[in-house]
Amino acid sequence: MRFFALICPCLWFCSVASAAELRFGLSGDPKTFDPLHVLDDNSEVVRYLTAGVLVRVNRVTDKVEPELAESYKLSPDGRAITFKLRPNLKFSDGTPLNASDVARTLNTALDPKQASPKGDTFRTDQGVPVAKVNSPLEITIRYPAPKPDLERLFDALSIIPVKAEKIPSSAGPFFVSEYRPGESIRLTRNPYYFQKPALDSIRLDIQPNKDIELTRFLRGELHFINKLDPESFDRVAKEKPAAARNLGASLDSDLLWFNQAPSSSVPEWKHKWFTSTAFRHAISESIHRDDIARLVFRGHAHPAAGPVSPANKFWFNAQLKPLPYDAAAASKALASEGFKLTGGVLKDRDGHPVEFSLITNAGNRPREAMAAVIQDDLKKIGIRVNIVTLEMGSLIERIARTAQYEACLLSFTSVEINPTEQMNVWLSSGAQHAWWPLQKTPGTQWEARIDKLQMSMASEPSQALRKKAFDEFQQLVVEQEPIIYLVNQDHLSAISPALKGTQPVAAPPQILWNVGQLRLE
Amino acid sequence: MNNALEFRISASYGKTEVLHSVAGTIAPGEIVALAGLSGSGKSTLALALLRLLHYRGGSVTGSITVEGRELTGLSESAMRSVRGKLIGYVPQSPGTALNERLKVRTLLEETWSAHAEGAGSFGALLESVQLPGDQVFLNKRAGELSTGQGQRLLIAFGIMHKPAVLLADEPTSALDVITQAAVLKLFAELNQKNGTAMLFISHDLLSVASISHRVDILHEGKIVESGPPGKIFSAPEHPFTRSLVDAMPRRMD
Amino acid sequence: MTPRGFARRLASRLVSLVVIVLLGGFAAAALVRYSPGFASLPEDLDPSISPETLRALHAQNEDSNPLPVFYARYLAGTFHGGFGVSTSLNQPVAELLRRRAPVTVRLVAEGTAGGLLLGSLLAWAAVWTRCAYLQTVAVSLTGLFLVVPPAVLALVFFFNEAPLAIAVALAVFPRLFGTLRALLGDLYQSPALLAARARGLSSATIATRYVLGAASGQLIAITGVALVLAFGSAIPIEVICGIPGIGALALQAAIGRDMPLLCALALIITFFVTAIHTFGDLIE
Amino acid sequence: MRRKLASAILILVALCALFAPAIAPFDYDRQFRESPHAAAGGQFLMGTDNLGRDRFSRLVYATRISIVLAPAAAAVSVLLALMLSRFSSLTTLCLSLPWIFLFIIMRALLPLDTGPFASILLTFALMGVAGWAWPARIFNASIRQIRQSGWLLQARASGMPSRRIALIHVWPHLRAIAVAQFRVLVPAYILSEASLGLIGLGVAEPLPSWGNLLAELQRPQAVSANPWILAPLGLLMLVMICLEEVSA
Repeated sequence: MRFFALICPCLWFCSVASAAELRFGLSGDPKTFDPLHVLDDNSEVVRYLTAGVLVRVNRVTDKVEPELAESYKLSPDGRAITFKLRPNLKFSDGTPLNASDVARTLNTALDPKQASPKGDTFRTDQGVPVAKVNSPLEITIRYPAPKPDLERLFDALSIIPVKAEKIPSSAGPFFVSEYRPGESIRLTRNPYYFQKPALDSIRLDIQPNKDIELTRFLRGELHFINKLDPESFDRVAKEKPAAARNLGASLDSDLLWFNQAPSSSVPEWKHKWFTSTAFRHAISESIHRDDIARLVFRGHAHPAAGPVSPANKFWFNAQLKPLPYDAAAASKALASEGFKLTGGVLKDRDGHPVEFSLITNAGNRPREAMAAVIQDDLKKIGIRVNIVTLEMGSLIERIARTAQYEACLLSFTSVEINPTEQMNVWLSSGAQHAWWPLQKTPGTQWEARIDKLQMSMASEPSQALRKKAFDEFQQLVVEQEPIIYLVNQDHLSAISPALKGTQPVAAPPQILWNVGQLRLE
Repeated sequence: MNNALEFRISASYGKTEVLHSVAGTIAPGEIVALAGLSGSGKSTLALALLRLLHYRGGSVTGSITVEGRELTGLSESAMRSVRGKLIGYVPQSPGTALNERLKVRTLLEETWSAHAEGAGSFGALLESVQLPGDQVFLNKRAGELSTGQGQRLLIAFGIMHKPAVLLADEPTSALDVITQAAVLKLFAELNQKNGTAMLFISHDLLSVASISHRVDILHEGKIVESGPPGKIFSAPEHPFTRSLVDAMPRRMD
Repeated sequence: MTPRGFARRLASRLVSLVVIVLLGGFAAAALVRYSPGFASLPEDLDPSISPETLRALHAQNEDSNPLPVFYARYLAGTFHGGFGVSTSLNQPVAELLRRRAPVTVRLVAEGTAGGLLLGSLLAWAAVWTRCAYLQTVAVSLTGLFLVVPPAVLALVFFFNEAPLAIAVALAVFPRLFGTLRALLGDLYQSPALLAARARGLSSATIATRYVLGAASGQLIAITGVALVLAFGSAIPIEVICGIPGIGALALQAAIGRDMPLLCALALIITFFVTAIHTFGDLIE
Repeated sequence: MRRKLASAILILVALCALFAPAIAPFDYDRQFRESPHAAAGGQFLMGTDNLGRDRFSRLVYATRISIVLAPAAAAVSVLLALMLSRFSSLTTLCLSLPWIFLFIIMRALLPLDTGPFASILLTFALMGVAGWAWPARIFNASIRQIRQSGWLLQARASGMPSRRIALIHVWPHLRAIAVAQFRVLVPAYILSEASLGLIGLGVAEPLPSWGNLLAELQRPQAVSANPWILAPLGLLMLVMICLEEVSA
């Protein structure tokens, strides 16, 4: 039978499985195996599993734990860190690893020609760090100015070998032993790693379709699914209750903002509404966040209180509460601003009917549903919303380059707990400054204040003072609402009971962070 | 007075010339038979005279005049008003030349409105080609006609607008002997009644000779001999004409 | 036709084939180049990346040359073996295509063959047998598969572990059925066929000589369209079932505005479609 | 008899579409937020969707949009194909272009405040214009055969204008194929509209269309939870079969 050979190739190898092989799905091919150039999520998963890093942040205790470095010491002035490496470290191809490899890795990351996103996390306004190899097992990295949370940066810096191959050898617990593009990636235990993980190997099946991934999980062919949509989660909860794991609020936020940049596509009168705090607040108040959480996410989401998810326990400003739905108050506030409701249509002082277009990315069903809820909510106070779903490339061009849009519904994904990660969004001059990218100077006092608070976050050595600044910043964002925060989705996972040793957290890489402790039964 | 048709043309398909400066003259009211073997370029000549040869992938050079009017060099739309109006055409086989999906009525009306305004009346025309003019016949589809009926219909199309000259390309080859004779007789009558000049193209020398005033012999793309039928039969000059005449069936007497 | 005439026609056809293929590639390149989002990267929204790095990434990804220059260089590169390096997948295009082509070629070929076979069988049943029952079955089956999205078909087949080529065939055949039936219906009434029957020829001879022979031009045209249709339905099927083929690659390339990959795909697809067309012309 | 039944069904569907506001119990965008994912029966004939919108009402309104626009677009394509099919190289070229980018460009040229209805109108218009190459490729071969025919020559010899020739003589020979192409394009466009939604050119919220109702079928779980999700598929199939019966 010739036809039978065509049964999906991904089913061929399902039958072959070794005893301690962890299997899970990846939504697509990693774009790169070079740890310093990782940008997409799929590459990041492979990078994390193969990463030989000096220290690792324990995602549960939030403590920095030794890995390739058996110890580290911060200098009293907060500018330098000295690592002491374990003896006899080797890459997966057997070549030895010492302090000069660490220095080379850091210098490569910082090389402007490399355009390494990892390098960006090490750069500061005051300059770049300098690595000094003290001995084959000791290295000191020194900044020109104090750098907060310096030791944590090294959690993401995989030490790279001299030979730059397409699939480089690894210094971490696993290395890429087989790559079948479009099909699978096999990671095998690194025999030279200083610790022996319980897993012999890991197979990542490239599986773009979420429904098929779920079916394979339910059949027992995959050990976990890192992120499930609410509908699939409910199905797992029904069919395999022990496997359904709600990891609580994620670090991500769903949000919307108005375009405040001068743009040919926003008429002058609309620009006036969008720059008015009262208008933005009224919109925010008339969106029924509870309904979004309940209908769109089947209850697996919570109204957002501000720019930081409550999952980020340390940095979240606990004083902030989600804005309750109050259409009547919103209408009243709009009326006092000169808006008039006539015949079900809200009009501004000059008689322009209040309507705007809301762009979002196409193909994301929850987001489209969210847009429909917002549309319906705003209709109740007389505002017409025109929903336009755009394909990702066009959407990015509009919000990041041409400013040809009025309002945008999107989500921010946080990879790290540390809030300075989002600095480029909040700084007026930031490239990702959502409501007005690359704004020359802050337009208002509160924007100037946000800039100042952000800058102090980046350089203030005292954590208490940073927290204080950050709390004030959150308060300011909630008051001014340049970005209207809607909900924080729960992170929903499915973990097979056969997979032991998991300590999943809501922050990436949720289930995999302690891959060394994972084992199969 | 001008001749009904005068031509001197060469025709070729690609680089192969199939008609070599073939010339002919047909006086008003004259019937000329053009005889030759299959493949000697007879049908090509008919299409070339109508300037339709490019639809079959050929090209024509030379001159064609109808009643003193030069046709070569006319635009396609000007040619359209010539075809069917100045030059009538009766094609070879009704099996392929009639669009089998259309009704007789439609075909008649369309042929009529190509050169005339208003609704045509076809009773007399159909009668002249000995076809019934009743509704039953008009509502028939072309595919349902017998070959003889089809051929008569094609003749009706050819003479509908009383052209100066009628080109008939093997008009009887698809017919049985009795119908053949009837159709030939019809041509002769039409010639006498309307004074239409005719160019008969046929491989069947004997049948067309009976009604024509003159016979031209076409051989390998050239006219090799021309003369009244009597002379051609009794004293053929060209070797090809001789072989053609010799090959004709004789009456058993 | 003389052999020389045929050779001349072949040569002119081949020249026009090359011209069309080159034009197809250029048109594709132009469409990609001038569509919005060409100059944007997903990283534009990533706040953790510094403006300098972002600029460097853009410089890596964009070919700032004017379109004709880009295309000319691209073609020159093509003659030296490679189709360039895919910007979205970071791999040589030639290697990507080589690795992924077999799955899709097979899926599309089997799907097209199956679709043509199924379509012809049903069309034959509807026309030839004159059996009302069979006609109703044929029409209902076509109606059903005409309206089911290929993606849904793919899912059903995937979950039941059935061959996906059949899903492609099922997506293709209803789109051919009507045309095939019209074609067969025409032939059924043709005098030549009637004459052939009258001469007492066997049905096999009639089917091969008179049906296939008389309709070969149209059949090749239909096959050409069927191939394009099969490729069209292979895209969602591959994407949904996670088959690493050309179809999934094409979608990825489109989303990622991957100019070298898209140009290569346009060149290849235009080549196949034109080649079939040319072949159909030549054998007529 | 069968033909009459088919016409009756088509007329019924058309009437449903025409009088959608009278037939649909609710507005298509009314969100019953207290009853999302409601089962069929009771207040909601076919249940509700995730936002508590009545599926039956949405289907009725979707019919209104799709049943008019898709055939219109298909007719445009077939007409264009008839006119352009003689340019066989152009046809081939158009068959193999990545059309999706043309649509992306069109979307970029379209203002963002284009209403949902105008947007879907444009989408179908574009599909109609862009979709000519498929039928043209099929016509191409037949037309070439017709060009060789004796009757065409005869018609030309009798001096008929070419437009009349095309209309009176050629069309009857192409009709069957044209109708077949038309019938294929109608559902193809209805389905494509859903995929064009992915580049922002489909129907926008809250307007329903057959395309986006059919796209729901891609979630097998949803179908098993409420089989009425299959209703649009059934209805579309019925319409297609009736169309076939009527135009045969």
